[in-house]
Amino acid sequence: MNDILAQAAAAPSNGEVKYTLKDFKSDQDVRWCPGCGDYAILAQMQKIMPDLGIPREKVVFISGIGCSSRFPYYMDTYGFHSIHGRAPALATGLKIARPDLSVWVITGDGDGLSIGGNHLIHLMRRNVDLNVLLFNNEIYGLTKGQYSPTSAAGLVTKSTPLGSLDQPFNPLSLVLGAEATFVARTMDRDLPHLNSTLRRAAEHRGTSFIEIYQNCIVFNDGVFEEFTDKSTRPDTSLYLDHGRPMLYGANKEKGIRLNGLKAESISLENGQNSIDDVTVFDEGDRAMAFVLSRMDSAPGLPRAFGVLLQEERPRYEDQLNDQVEEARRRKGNGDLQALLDSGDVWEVGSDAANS
Amino acid sequence: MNDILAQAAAAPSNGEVKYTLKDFKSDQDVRWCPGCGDYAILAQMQKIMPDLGIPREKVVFISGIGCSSRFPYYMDTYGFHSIHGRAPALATGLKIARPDLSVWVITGDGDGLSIGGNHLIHLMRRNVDLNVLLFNNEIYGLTKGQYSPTSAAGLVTKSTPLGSLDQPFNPLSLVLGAEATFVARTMDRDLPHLNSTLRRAAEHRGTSFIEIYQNCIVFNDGVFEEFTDKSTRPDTSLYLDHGRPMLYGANKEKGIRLNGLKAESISLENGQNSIDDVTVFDEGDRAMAFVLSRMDSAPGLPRAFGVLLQEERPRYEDQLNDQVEEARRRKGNGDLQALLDSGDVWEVGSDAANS
Amino acid sequence: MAQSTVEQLDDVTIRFAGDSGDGMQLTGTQFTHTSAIFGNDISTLPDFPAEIRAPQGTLYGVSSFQLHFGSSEINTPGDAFDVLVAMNAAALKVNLSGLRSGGMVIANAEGFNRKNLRLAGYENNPLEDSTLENYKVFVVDVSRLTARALADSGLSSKEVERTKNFFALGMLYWLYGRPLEPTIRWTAEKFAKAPEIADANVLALKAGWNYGETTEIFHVRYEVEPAKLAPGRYRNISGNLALAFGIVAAGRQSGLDVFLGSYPITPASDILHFLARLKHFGVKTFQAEDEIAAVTSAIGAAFGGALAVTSTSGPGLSLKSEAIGLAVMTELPLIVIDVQRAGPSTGMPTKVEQADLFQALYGRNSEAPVIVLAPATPAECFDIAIEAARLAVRTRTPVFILSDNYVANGTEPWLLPDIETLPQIDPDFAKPGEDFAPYKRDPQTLARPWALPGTPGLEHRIGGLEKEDVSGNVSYDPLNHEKMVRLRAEKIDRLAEELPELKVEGDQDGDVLLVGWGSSYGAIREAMLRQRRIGRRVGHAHLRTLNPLPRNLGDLLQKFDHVIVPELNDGQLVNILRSKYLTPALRLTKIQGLPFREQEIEQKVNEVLSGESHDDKQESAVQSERMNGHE
Amino acid sequence: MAQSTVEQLDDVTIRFAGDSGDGMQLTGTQFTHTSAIFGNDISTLPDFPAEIRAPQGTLYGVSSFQLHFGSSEINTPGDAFDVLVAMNAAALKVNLSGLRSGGMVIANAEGFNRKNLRLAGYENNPLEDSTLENYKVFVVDVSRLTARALADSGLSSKEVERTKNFFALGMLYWLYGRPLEPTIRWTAEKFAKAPEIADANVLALKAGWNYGETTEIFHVRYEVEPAKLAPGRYRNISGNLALAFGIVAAGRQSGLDVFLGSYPITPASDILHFLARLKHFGVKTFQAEDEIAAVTSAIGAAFGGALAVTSTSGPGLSLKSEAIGLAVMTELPLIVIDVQRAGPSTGMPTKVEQADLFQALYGRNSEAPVIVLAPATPAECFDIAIEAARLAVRTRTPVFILSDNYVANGTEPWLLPDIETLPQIDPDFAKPGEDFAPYKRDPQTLARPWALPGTPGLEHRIGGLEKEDVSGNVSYDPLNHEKMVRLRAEKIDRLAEELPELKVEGDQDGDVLLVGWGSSYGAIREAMLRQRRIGRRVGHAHLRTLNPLPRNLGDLLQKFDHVIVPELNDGQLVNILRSKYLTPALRLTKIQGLPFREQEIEQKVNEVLSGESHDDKQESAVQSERMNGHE
Ligand SMILES: Cc1ncc(C[n+]2csc(CCOP(=O)(O)OP(=O)(O)O)c2C)c(N)n1
Ligand SMILES: Cc1ncc(C[n+]2csc(CCOP(=O)(O)OP(=O)(O)O)c2C)c(N)n1
Ligand code: SF4
Ligand code: SF4
Ligand SMILES: [Mg+2]
Ligand SMILES: [Mg+2]
Repeated sequence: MNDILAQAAAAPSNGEVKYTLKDFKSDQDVRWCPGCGDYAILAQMQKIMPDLGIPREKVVFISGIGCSSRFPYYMDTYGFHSIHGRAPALATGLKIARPDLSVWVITGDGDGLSIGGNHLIHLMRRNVDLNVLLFNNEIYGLTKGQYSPTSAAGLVTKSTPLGSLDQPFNPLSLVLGAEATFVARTMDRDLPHLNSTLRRAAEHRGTSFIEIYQNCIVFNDGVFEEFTDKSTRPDTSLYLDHGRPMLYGANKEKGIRLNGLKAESISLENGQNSIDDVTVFDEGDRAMAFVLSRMDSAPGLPRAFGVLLQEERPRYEDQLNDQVEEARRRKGNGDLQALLDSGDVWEVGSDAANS
Repeated sequence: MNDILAQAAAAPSNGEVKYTLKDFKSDQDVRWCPGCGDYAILAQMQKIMPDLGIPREKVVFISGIGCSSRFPYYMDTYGFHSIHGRAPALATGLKIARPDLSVWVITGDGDGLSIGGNHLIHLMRRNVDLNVLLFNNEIYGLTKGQYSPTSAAGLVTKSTPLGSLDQPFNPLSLVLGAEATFVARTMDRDLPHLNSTLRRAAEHRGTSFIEIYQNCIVFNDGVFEEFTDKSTRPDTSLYLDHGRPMLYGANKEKGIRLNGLKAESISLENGQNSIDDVTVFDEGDRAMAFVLSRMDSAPGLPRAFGVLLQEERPRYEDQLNDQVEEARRRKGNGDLQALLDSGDVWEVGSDAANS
Repeated sequence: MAQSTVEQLDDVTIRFAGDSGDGMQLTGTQFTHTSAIFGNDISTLPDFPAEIRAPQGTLYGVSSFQLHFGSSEINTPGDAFDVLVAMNAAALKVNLSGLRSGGMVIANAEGFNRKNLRLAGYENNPLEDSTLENYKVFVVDVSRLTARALADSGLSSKEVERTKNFFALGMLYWLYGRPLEPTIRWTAEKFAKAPEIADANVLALKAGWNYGETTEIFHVRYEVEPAKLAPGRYRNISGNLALAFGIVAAGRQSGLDVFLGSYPITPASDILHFLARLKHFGVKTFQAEDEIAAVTSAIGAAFGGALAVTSTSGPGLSLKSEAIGLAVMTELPLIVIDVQRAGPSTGMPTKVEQADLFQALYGRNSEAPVIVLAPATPAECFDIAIEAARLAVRTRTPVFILSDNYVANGTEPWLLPDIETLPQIDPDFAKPGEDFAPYKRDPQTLARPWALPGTPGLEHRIGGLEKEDVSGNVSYDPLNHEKMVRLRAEKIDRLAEELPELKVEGDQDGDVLLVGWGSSYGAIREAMLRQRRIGRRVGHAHLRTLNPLPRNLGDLLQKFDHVIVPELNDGQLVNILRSKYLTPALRLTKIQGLPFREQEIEQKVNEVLSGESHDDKQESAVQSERMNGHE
Repeated sequence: MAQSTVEQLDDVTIRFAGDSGDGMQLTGTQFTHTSAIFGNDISTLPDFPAEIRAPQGTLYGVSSFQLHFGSSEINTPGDAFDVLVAMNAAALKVNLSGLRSGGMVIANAEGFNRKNLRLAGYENNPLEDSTLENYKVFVVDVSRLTARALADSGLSSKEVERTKNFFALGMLYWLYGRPLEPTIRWTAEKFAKAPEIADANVLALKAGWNYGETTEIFHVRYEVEPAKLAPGRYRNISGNLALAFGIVAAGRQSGLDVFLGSYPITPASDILHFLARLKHFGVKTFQAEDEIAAVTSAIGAAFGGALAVTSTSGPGLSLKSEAIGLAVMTELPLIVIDVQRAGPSTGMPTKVEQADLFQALYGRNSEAPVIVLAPATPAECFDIAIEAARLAVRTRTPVFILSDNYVANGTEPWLLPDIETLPQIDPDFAKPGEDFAPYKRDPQTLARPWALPGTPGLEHRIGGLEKEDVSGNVSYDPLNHEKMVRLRAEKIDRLAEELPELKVEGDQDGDVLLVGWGSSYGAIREAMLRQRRIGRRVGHAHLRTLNPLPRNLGDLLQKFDHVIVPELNDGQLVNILRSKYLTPALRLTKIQGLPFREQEIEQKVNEVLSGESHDDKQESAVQSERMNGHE
C-alpha cells in the first residue's frame, strides 16, 4: 500500500477530536422544498455522527439520483453523488477497496428499488458493511411526481393518470427474501426513533437496511400521516423491541400475537388476554420479521417500526481480506518478477541466431 | 387494430388441431453438452405443449443469454433469444401488447438472478401473465464456469479460485419477498414432477415462477445429486401437495411440523407423533411458503419441491386493458383530429395579413 | 387618463422573471397565447430551476420565460430581450445581462426589500444606484397595488399575493395593446371550480391594465401588428406534446397500437405523461423499472406487432445501448426518442445540448447502424414522429428522434394539419401461407418480413446472434456475417435514394453555407436572413435526416466558398461532413446549456468572410479563456 | 528406417483441426511451445466453437489451432496454411479452403468412417475421391496405431483414445525436426498425480515420432532454423494473460492495490480468472451482478484510491456507458478493458472484430472524452496495461484498452522484461494540509487532485452534475460548463504533446502509407514488408494511442501518395483521419469475424497503385455480392 493511502487508511490523526453537530454541516445551501421530510433525516444524521466516534474523514456518503440523493452535499464528510440506482454498487467497490471507512448509502424508493433494485438485493446477500438508508416517499420526487415501486396501487400520478397498476414492493419483505442481515424501518417524524435506528444501523457489522418513511410535501403529501400523526400513531404503529412483548396502542393496551404463521391483534383490555398472550419479539428470527413485514397489507394490524431483523454473518470485505492474507501466507507476498518468469520460459542466447 | 394484427390476435385458425410432441420440435440441432439437464426440461416442455390446448402459433418462448437460453431455438413456436438478463422485460412488453399470447420466459441462475435480477423481481410484483422457468444449475454454464448468485458459498470456480464469498440467493425466498403469486420448484431428473409443475404454471393466471434444478454436467456436476438421486431423494426432498400433511421419507415416515414459525422434522415411527402432528400444507399461505423455502439452509430438513405458493391477483395486462376500455367508455374512441384541435386554438383568416 | 404615444414595432422580446413561486411560466404562457390569437408569430423559451421548490428569493430559485413575438417571421425566442419583468432582486441579478442596452426593466418594488436584496447578493438596491443607468426603469409596487385591488375579494393575503403575476401581465397587455379576453376565458375555465380565485385573477389582470392606462408612468405604448401567417387553425405547441401527438397520429396512420416503454427522466418525462393520458386511443404506456426494461419491453411489443416507442434523455440512452443493438440485429421497427440535455453524466439536466448525435449513431457495440432524425422546431416534432414511424416500419430498423430540451419545452404556433392529409403507413405484416423466411428481404427496401406471433405457419425464432441470410438461423459463417453487416447498413443507405433531396434556404450558392440540425434551426435561419439583408450570399441547409444523409448534400457543399456547421456540442455533425465529403467545413460550437443566439452565428460568418477565422478545435461561440490550470 | 530428404524452409504454417474433444488446442500449444524453445519466432490463432461441448463429429464442433513459425520475423499466424492435420471429416470440411494449393493433408483414417462422413455432410469419402487432388495427402490410422502402442498401458480404451492427439503431435515433431523433451517435461508436470496418464501420452508421442521415422509415408522432412530473436528469457503469452500481468505490474509500479470489478463475458473472462488467482499480490477481484455494478464498483474503488479496472467485451461495454460518463465527470482514474468481439448485439461471441472504436470514443451521452489505447500484439498487452494505468493516474480520466479476441487468445513469444526497468507511476495523492479544492487542476496536466477518503481536512463531495471549476460545487453557469467541457477534452489533447511521436516502419515516404491499429498489426506489417520486397515504397504507421492521436500523424500522412487504413470494421479510424486531417485516406474493411490475411492488404495496395481502387463505402477485403434481396 502506498504511504499516503496507508496513512489515509490508518488510525486517524484526529480520532480524539470531539465533534459537534456543526462539524458535519457542509457549506452548501440545502435545496430541498421547504417542509420536505429530508430535512429531519439530515438533522438526525448530523446529530448522531459526533457520537459514533468515527473521525469525520473516515465517513463517506454515497448516493444515486433523486431528491434524497442530494444528501451527501450537505454532510461535511467525503461524499459521492453518483448515478441513478448505482450507489450500492459504487459503495461496494469503495468498501472492498477501503474497509477502514464508514460508508453510508443514501437512496430513494425509485433510486433504490426501481432502477437500482438489483444492486440493492445483491448487496443484501453479500453483506458488505454498508449502511443503506432508503428514503421512501412512495413517489419520484426529483422528476416531479411519477409513481414509484412503493406507490400504493391505484395512485394517480403524472405517469398514471388513471391510477397505478402495479402491486407495490414491500421493501422489508423484499430485503428479507434477499438475505439481508439488518432490516429496520423508521420515519422522518419520530426523531428519537429515527435517531436510535440510525445508531443501531451504524453498530451492525454487515449491510444495514433502513426504510425511512419520508414525506414529500409536494407530490405525495401525507401518505404516511396515519403513522406519523401523533393522534393516530399509537394505534397504527408497532414499535419493536427485542425480547419484549409486541405491545402498541396509546396505553400499550393492544398486542400482537403470532398464531402459527398469522399475526393477530389482541386486546389486553377485554379481560380475555394477558400480556403473556402477546408474542415476544425476537429480532433474530427472519420468519418472524417476514410475518411482521406482511402486516403492512393486512387491514386492522399496525405497521412495524424498529429493527425487524439483526443477524450476524461474515462480512464480504472481511472474507476477501482473509483470502488475500491466506494467499499471502501460502504463496508469499506477490513477487512480480517471479510471476512473469513462471510458466515455460526459455532462453535465447546472444548468439541464438548462429546456434 | 390492423386487420392482420387482429387476425393474429383473434381466435386461431387451427385451434382444433391436435398436436403431438413432434409438432413442437424445431428443425434446429440441439447443441447442449451431451448429458446436460436441459434436454430433459426441453423434452417435458414439448410433451406438455400439445395438452395445453394452445395453438402453436400463439406460443412464444423468450430467453436471455446462457446455455439454458438457447431453449427457444428448439421449440417450433415463436421465439426470441434476446440479451442477457432482459427476457422478463422483453416478455412484459410483448404480453402487454399481445395479451392473447402464451408467453414463456426461459432464464438461468445467472441470466435471471444476476444481471436480470431487477426485471425478475419487478415482474413478480406486476403479475404479468408470464411463465418463468429459471434453470438453476448454480453456475454460469455458457461462459464456462464462473460462480453464480445461487452457487454455494465457498464454491471454487474459475472466478473464485479460493472459494466464493457471497451468501447465495434463495430464489424462492427472493420471489416470495417480491410479491410473486406463483412459486414452485422442481428438477430435471423427476420427469413426472417436472411435467405436472409446468402444467400448473401454465394454468396460473399471473406470473408463474418455477425454479428448476438442472444439472450442468460440465461445470457443476452432481450439485443436486442428493435431491435427484433416487436413493437419497426420499430423505432429502419434500414434495408439497396442497391440503395434505407434509410427509416425506421412503415410506412417508417423516413429516414437517411448523412449530410456530419454525419448521421441524418429526418421525412418525417413534411412537411419539402421529400424522395429525404433521402440518397440512397450504399453498395459499405466503408466510408458510417463506418458512418452507428457508428449510434449504437448515440442516436436517428436506428441501421443498412443488408449488409453494399460488395466489390470485389481478394481472397487469388485464388491468391495463381495463383502463383502455374505461377510457374509451368515458372519452369515446380516440379522435385524432379532435385531439389536435384541443386546447387553445385560433383561426388565421386568408386575409390575416391585412386585418 | 395618461397621454401616451404609440410606437409601431416589428418585433419585441420580453422576459418574465421571478421566483419559482411567482408564476412566471404561467404569465409567459398567457402572453404567448394571447399574442398568438392576436396574430403574431411567436417563439418561446422557458427556463426553470432544477430544484423542485427552491427557497424563495434565491438566485438559483429564479424562474423565467422569454418570448419573442412579431409581425413578420419569428425564428428564435430572441437574443437580447427588450423588456425584463423582474419580480424580485434575484430575477434582476440573474437576467440583467441578457437585456439589450436601452431596454426596459419593469420591477416589482416589494421584491427588492432588504431580505430579497441580501438573498440576491446585492449590497445596494440596484433600483436606486447606478446599476440600471443604461436602461429605462419602471418600478411598480405590484404587490401593494394588487392587494389594494383585491381588498374586498375576501381572499387570504397569501392567495392575493399569488395573483400579482396577473397584475404584471395586465400592465404588459396594456403596454403592447393585447386583448384581455383570451386570458379571462382561460382563467374562467381553469378555475371553474373556484370562481373566487378566477375572479381575483381577472381583477388583478384588469388592475394591471388600468394601472397602465391611468398612471403616467409609461409614456409610450407599442403596437406589433399581426404576422402574415398562412391561413388556417393554429395552436401553440411544445416539442414534447407534438411528439406525443405525432406518435398517436402514426398509430392511426399505420393501424398499429402504440406501445411506449419509458422511464421518467428530465426533459423527456412529459412524453410519457402526455401519452399516458391517451389510453382511449389504444395507447399503452408502461413505466418500466429502468431504461433497459423500457427499451426491451418496447422491443417485445414490436415483436408482437405494436408501434413501439421508447423515450428518454442522454443518460437513459446510454443504458439502452445494448438493447438497441438487439433491435438492429433482430430488425424490428422501434422508435427511440432522445430529448437531449447537457452532459456528460448527469450534467445539467434542465439545460439544452445537441451532443448525443455521436451516441445515437455510434453508441453501441460493433456496427449497428440506425436511422437518425432531428426536429428543427417544436411543431415539426409532429411530422418527425410520423416520419420516424414510417421509416421504422418500412425498414424494420430502429429510428432515433433527436429532440432536445429547447425544442421539447419551447413553443410555437402550429398550423393544425388536416389529418386526412397525413401519410399512410403500411405495416405489411407477413401473411399466413406466404413463402416465408425470417430474413428473406424485400428486394426494394431490403426489409425483412414482420411476422407476428399468432400468425399460423410463420413460427420462427430470432435473436441477437448473427443470422444466416434468408433463413435467419444462427450463423458463424464469415462471408455471411460480412454480408449481413453490410445489408443492415445498406437498408438505411438506400433510403437516401427515396427520401427527398435537401433544399437550401436562402442563396443556392455563394459565400457561406450554414449547415445545421435540430433546434438551432431558428437561430441559423435568422442569421442567414440577416446576412442576406446586408448583401452576403448565404444559404442554410438544415438536416432533418442525419442518417442517411440527403443524397445531394455533397453537391450542395460544393456550391459555397465556406461551410459553417453551428452545433451545440464540440463538433459532431461537422466531423461527419468532413470525413464523408472531405470538405473543409468549419465548426462553430457552443456548449453552455443554452441555445445559439443568432448573433453568435452572424459573428462567425463575419469572421470567416473577413478571413479572421480558421478552423480550429478551440473555435467556439464564446472563446473560453486559455486553460492553464487557473493559477 | 525411411530414407527421407531434408528440405530447408523459412517458415511453415500448420493448422491442427479436430473435434472439440480431440485436444487440438493442447496439441497446438505444445507444438508452439516446443518451437519457441527451439528458437523460432511464432504466432498462433486458436479457434474454437461457441458451444461448450458440441456433439462429436459435427461441423460446428470443430476446434482448430493454427500456428506459424519461422526462422525470420513472424508477424501473423499465416494466411493459407501449409499443413492441415484433420482428425476427422468435419475438420477437413471446415478447414480445407484455407489450405494452400499443393499443401499437405494429414488425416486420421478413423475420423473418416461412415458416421463421421455423414455428420460432416460428405457423400463420399474425400480421402478417396478427387476432393484432395490438389494436395499431398497422408492418411494415417492414428487411432489404431495409438491403441497398438498403448496396448500394454492398462488404460481403458477411452483413455487411450484421448492420447491420439499426442501421436499426431509426435508425427509432426518428426516431420519438422522438433525435440520431444519439452513436451515430455510438460506432460510429467501436468500429470504428476496420474503418472500412468503421463506415461501413456509420452508413449503416444514417441509412437508418432517413430511412425514418421520408420514408415516410408513421408518422403521429405523439413527444417526451420531458429530465428534471430533478441537475446533474453522468453515465454509464450496470450493477450489476456499479458493484460493481467500488466495490471499487476502497474499496481506494483504505482504502489496502488489493484481492484477489478468485472462480469464474465467471452472473450474477456480470462482476465478476471487470471487476476482472481493473484490475491497474494493484494489484487481484489469482484465478480459483480452485472456490468453496471462491475464498472461502478471500480469507480468506487478508484474514489478510495485503488488502481481500478473493469474488463468486458462489446455488449458489456454498452451497459457501462453511463457509468463511464460519471468517471469522466468525476475525473477519476479508471482502466476499461474491452476485448472486442464480432457484433452487433450478441453477434458472434468467439470471433474477432475491431468495431468498438466508435463506441469507446463516443458511446456515452454528451461530450465525454476518454483516452483510448490498443495493443498490437499479445505481448504488447503488458506494456499497454502499464501505460493505461500511468495515463489514467496522470490525467484522472478513464483509459480504454481496446483489445480483441485475436490478440486476447493468440500467443507469441515474449521477451520477459526486467521489472526494475518498468516505468514508475506516481499517484500523487492530495496531502493533508495542502491548499486543496476538488477541481483545482495541476497546471501542467490539468489533472484534478486525487484526495482519498481518510485524509483529514480534505473532505469533499463529487458527483455527476456539472462542477464549478476549482471548487467542484454544482454549477449551472453557462460559461463554466463550456470551460469544463473543454478542460476535460484538453486534458487528453495535451497528452499528445508529451507522448512520443509516431514512428513509421518501412519507408518514411513514398507510395502508400498503411495506417492500422490493434491486432491487425502483424498482417499489415507483413504486407508492408512484402510490398517493399517487390520494390514498392510502403510505410506502416500503427496507432497504439487512438485518443489522443500522435501529434505528428498529420505530417506523416502528407508524405505518401496514398493512405490506406485496414480495419476489421466498416471504417472507423479511417473516418476520424479523414475528418481530422481532411486527407483522402482509403478504407480497407473486413467484417468476417476473422483477422486480416496479409494478402488481402497487399491486394488492396496493388489495386490502389494500379489505379483500380477508389474510395468507396462498398470497398471491402472481400467484395460482398450485390445486395438485391436474393431473388
Ligand atoms: C439513468 C437515469 N434515469 C432516469 C433519471 C431521472 N431520475 C432522476 S431521480 C429519479 C427518481 C427519483 O425518485 P426517488 O429515488 O424516489 O427519489 P426522490 O426524488 O423521491 O427522493 C429519476 C427517475 C436519471 N437521473 N438517470
Ligand atoms: C451483457 C452481457 N454480459 C455478459 C454476457 C456473458 N454471459 C452469457 S451467458 C452468461 C451467464 C450464463 O449463466 P446462466 O444464466 O446461469 O445460464 P447457463 O449457461 O448456466 O444456463 C454470461 C455471463 C453476455 N452475453 N452479455
Ligand atoms: S419534491 Fe418532495 S421529496 Fe423532493 S425535495 Fe420536494 S418535498 Fe422533498
Ligand atoms: S455447460 Fe453445463 S449447462 Fe451448459 S450445455 Fe453444457 S452441461 Fe448444460
Ligand atoms: Mg421517492
Ligand atoms: Mg446457470
